[in-house]
Amino acid sequence: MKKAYMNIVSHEKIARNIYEMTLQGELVSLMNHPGQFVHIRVGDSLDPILRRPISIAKINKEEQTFTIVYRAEGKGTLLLSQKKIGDLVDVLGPLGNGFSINTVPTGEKALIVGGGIGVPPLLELSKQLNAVGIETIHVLGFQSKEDVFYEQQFLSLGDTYIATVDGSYGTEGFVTNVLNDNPFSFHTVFSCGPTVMLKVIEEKYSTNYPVFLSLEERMGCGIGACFACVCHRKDDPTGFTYRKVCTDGPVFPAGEVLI
Amino acid sequence: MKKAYMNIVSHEKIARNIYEMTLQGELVSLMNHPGQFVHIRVGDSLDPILRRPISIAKINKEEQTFTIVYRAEGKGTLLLSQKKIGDLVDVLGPLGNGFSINTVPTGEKALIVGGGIGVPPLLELSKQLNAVGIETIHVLGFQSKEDVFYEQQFLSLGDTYIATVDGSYGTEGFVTNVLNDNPFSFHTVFSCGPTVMLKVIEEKYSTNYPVFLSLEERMGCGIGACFACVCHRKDDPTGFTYRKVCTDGPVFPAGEVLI
Amino acid sequence: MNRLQIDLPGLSLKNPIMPASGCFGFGREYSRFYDLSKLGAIMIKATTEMPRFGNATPRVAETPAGMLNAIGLQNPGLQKVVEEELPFLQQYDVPIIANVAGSTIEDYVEVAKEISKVSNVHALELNISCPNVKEGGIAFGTQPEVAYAVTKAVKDVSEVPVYVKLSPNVTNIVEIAQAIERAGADGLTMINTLLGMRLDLKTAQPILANGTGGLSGPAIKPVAIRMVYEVSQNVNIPIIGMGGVQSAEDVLEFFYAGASAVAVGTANFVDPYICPTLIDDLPPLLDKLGIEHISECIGRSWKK
Amino acid sequence: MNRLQIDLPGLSLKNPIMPASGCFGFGREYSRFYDLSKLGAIMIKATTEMPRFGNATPRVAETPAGMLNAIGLQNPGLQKVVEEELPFLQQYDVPIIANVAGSTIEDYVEVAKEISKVSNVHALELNISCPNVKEGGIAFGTQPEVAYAVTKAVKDVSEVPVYVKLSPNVTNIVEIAQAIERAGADGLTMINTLLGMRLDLKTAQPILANGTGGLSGPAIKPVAIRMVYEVSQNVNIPIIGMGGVQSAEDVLEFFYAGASAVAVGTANFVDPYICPTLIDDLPPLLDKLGIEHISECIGRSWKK
Ligand SMILES: Cc1cc2nc3c(=O)[nH]c(=O)nc-3n(C[C@H](O)[C@H](O)[C@H](O)COP(=O)(O)OP(=O)(O)OC[C@H]3O[C@@H](n4cnc5c(N)ncnc54)[C@H](O)[C@@H]3O)c2cc1C
Ligand SMILES: Cc1cc2nc3c(=O)[nH]c(=O)nc-3n(C[C@H](O)[C@H](O)[C@H](O)COP(=O)(O)OP(=O)(O)OC[C@H]3O[C@@H](n4cnc5c(N)ncnc54)[C@H](O)[C@@H]3O)c2cc1C
Ligand SMILES: Cc1cc2nc3c(=O)[nH]c(=O)nc-3n(C[C@H](O)[C@H](O)[C@H](O)COP(=O)(O)O)c2cc1C
Ligand SMILES: Cc1cc2nc3c(=O)[nH]c(=O)nc-3n(C[C@H](O)[C@H](O)[C@H](O)COP(=O)(O)O)c2cc1C
Ligand code: FES
Ligand code: FES
Repeated sequence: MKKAYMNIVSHEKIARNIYEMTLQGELVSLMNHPGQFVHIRVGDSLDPILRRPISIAKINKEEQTFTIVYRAEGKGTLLLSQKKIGDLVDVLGPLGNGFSINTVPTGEKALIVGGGIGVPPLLELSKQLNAVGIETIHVLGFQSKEDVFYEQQFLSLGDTYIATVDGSYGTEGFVTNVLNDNPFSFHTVFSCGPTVMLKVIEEKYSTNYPVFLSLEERMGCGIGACFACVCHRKDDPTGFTYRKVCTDGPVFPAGEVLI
Repeated sequence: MKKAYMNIVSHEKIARNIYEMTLQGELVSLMNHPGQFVHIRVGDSLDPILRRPISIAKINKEEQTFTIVYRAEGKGTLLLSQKKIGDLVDVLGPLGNGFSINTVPTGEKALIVGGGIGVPPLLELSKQLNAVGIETIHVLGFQSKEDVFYEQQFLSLGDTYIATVDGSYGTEGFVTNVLNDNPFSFHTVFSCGPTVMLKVIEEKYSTNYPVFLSLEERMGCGIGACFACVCHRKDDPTGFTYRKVCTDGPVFPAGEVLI
Repeated sequence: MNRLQIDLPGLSLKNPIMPASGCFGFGREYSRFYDLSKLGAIMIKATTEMPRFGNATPRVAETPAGMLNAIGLQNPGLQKVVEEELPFLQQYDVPIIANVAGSTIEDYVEVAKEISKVSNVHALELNISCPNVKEGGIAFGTQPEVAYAVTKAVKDVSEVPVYVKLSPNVTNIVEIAQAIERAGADGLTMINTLLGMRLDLKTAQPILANGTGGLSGPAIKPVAIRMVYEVSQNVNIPIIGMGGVQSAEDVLEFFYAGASAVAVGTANFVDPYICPTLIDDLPPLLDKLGIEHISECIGRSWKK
Repeated sequence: MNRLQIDLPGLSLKNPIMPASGCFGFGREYSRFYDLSKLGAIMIKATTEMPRFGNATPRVAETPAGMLNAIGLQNPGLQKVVEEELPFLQQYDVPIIANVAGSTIEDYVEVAKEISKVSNVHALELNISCPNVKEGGIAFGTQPEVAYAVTKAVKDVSEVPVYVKLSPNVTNIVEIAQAIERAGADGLTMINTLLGMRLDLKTAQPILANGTGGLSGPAIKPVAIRMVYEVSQNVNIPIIGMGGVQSAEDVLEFFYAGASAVAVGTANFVDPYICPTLIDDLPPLLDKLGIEHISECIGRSWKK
């Protein structure tokens, strides 16, 4: 965990309002776990003032680069989208625990379910799983055809199913439509995406499979100091025990926290 | 008076912390009087929020360009100095009355006295005076050798004397040292620079010559609506009559306002 | 149907956007940029009985996402406003809200009585919240009893509905709003500026000649929204909201909080065209959000 | 001579920079970035008698040049703070200022009594200004008599000097500061956050689950400076200033206004290294301004 100015080596739009940015610098040597995130300052101005948490989508140790994929929607991400190759970006990271790939026994399969802007961290996860010989099945949900990204990259790692809400591409509906229609066999489930989706995944699989969910929460510090991002533990839903999404998470085993 | 995004066609450092920027756009067609200024937004962010008043230093109608010269010192001007050729700048102007070149009868001479960042508007003034056949004498004061700019441009228009406070270039001391040492003959005095300098000029010349002084005041709107930039009239120093620097000025005949 | 039309006591607003007092002079300057008839209304600069010069300069200073001002109610005085400024505005099809200030209750009464007779003045805005004058101003706006007294005295003489402008520099703004409502006010305008200060790094002295000044601009918007939200749920008179508005989204945020119209101050200095721009930006924004008429937004954050 | 050394009741500060309460947890996280012994002091997260979970999330929202928070005093409770957090901080050569909160005067007294016995706690900071809890908090900080009572009760039991943290959400902050001084407080810390709110454009609901939150960051600096300026001239106890500090220049502005030390809150989230950076930036800035010792800056805006 460090703070550094990193150099933009590539930056392009890869889907509707979706940008992929690759940054270079020594910080990459600290990045290991898929599902970890960085906390990014989009400019030097006081407006906006807070950093933006964005997941690490790819790590390339040799080239000392890592990649993020983000949706340019609000003030901060819109400003980020205006940055050019060669510009420096103030990055704090890597933060959070990330997915643990050791939970899947050799020879077993992993089911990877992503929704929208939750998809990016799953790419590095899938890569690392495949690198240790674990097969992956990918089910990815988007709003519409224009929003789909990384399909080819996932395809090169394993079977990949796309669902779009409006049916303009792949299966019509949600990732659950794909999951209900296909009798996949797997050992562990990994998921990242909108909270509603995570809830469904938890309900559907957590009794029979190990399930790991990556949560989102509005953050202040991103490093565990401000108590902005806490959630209740599932076994103490109204008590005062808690987990911090920024440091205890963003990845939790299903059943650990109340989502 | 209009608001427009104008294109930066050149931008360079011409002295210590002093930048010259040339902007292109239709707004230039409205610019006529030397001593007028523009109100510039240095960025789209809310920080800083206010515009910056900067004098017009050169007008080029043919190329639809105008030039400003500014000192990058505070938050806004430092941001402005980072802009690159091709960037757009939000310009409101031209504002203020400007110097009236008609006040000098044909065949007479004008004495032009500038201090530091008050020098730029005097260049366009001198050009316009010379264009109608009025000879100009220029006395320009700076802190030090590194701060001197536009000497050649003024030299090409008339006799030019430089004073530096530390004596590292030209006459040691203030513009008054030059003025006291040289028995210039002239009809009208034009001056722009620090308030202390303007006061001295007013005292020294206003009884015997027409004197025009360009004032500075912190501004809100720049267009006469907010009453931020008012000053007392000299003939009513504690009353409620007033002049607005942004619209009644920034140029005032000596004796009109209390400086 | 005009989906931006809002009707308030004394004011038939073709849209709910108006420049805030003190940030638009008496309209002359902005009339060179656009047709003032486009505006919902105009809140003119504070008017006092006698002309005032205001405070020494510097009168403005910049702060993060905001600015401080200490103009000190400079204005040409009641007579000149009535004889020169208001007649100029007659040529526009726009209701005027006259901002009334003074050092004593009698001052307020005097100005209110006369200015409310002018035909294009459709409402008064009692400025009992100016932080930049030694006497009167904010002193009237921080104690419920005093706010009650001045409101009542003005209501008695005014020929048009009376709105009272609240100061945010108080512990309990609801209490003051309710006192003003009890005194018979027809509406509230809020918020005036927060008292603030900046010191110069080199001299250590205040940048404003007056020492302190009023903080305005986006920096204060969260405070304004909170106050409109609190007050609107506790009074039955309409609120014209303000404080940091600079986009159509901000306008809706004030409506959601409980405002029925919005005034724009500091943003006029950033962009002289801001008011017409907001007016033009509102209908597409309503479309995007599926809102038919802007009045549906009033108090939406707390209405069931 | 250490030109940044400042001595205050209970506190020998090697420099006047300390993280503000609630923005630094109990130091563990930031200890991974730098050696906490560099700091002048540490104001730890508010501690209550019993553990608290705080408010529902979202607990933070962004605003122009600032942020809103409604954490709601989440903390592990007195016992855990005394047994686990404070011992962790023992390894650093840095005085701890313990931020004390509660719902009743008895709560404050209980926490103060116990926590003030811990050896590295050199002072208490009474948080009577938290805007984000239903009971206690700000209610204690907005009425002079109540502020007096809680201060006095705590002073009676505390083994270390007591600083009281003022709320800016008041009409007359000087009156409250003076009541607290009369009650025997050793110092003041100011300001806590301004009450604010943000509403979501689509849902019209507050972004914070708690509805309102506390506004912090550069946006509030002008208000903080004004209040430190007013209070410092009317009390004889030292002030630790805060509100939007993010540069060495800001530190001096607080000193000029009348503060004797400065706390840094929100800026820690922007840059985790901000406190050591400010400490390093101060000496060159003093050089540039020709100031020998930072204590010369205290109250320079108003001292003759
Ligand atoms: C651990 C984690 C990983 C994430 N990874 C990605 C990613 O890889 N790609 C991506 O596009 N998005 C990701 N997000 C969401 C991303 O942080 C928000 O979309 C982004 O902060 C919105 O900023 P803005 O400037 O567009 O919006 P604004 O509206 O300007 O944001 C205002 C404030 O709210 C916060 N905020 C708004 N939406 C969210 C949100 N959904 N989650 C957390 N904070 C929010 C912002 O950080 C900021 O503080 C992640 C969030 C978390 C918590
Ligand atoms: C009519 C007029 C013409 C000017 N022409 C020039 C010029 O040609 N070149 C040039 O370099 N400067 C000129 N100035 C001064 C210039 O406006 C200030 O130097 C500039 O605004 C400082 O901004 P900043 O971002 O560097 O400082 P900051 O400290 O960030 O400024 C903070 C605020 O104070 C205001 N301010 C600070 N200093 C001054 C000042 N001296 N006068 C007015 N407002 C100030 C800023 O506009 C801003 O609102 C002129 C000023 C006026 C009034
Ligand atoms: C330069 C300036 C002058 C002002 N003068 C007045 C005034 O005369 N009367 C008044 O009631 N409010 C006055 N105000 C306050 C504004 O009307 C408004 O309440 C405040 O600025 C908040 O809105 P904003 O953030 O959009 O500027 C003034 C504000 C500014 C910035
Ligand atoms: C996330 C957050 C949590 C806070 N928690 C506390 C707290 O527990 N106790 C307290 O006295 N102040 C608390 N504060 C207020 C700060 O200590 C400080 O007074 C305020 O934020 C102003 O300083 P700043 O602008 O530098 O942040 C908190 C502020 C923030 C932003
Ligand atoms: S974001 Fe601060 S504790 Fe998680
Ligand atoms: S700057 Fe607004 S009146 Fe001159």
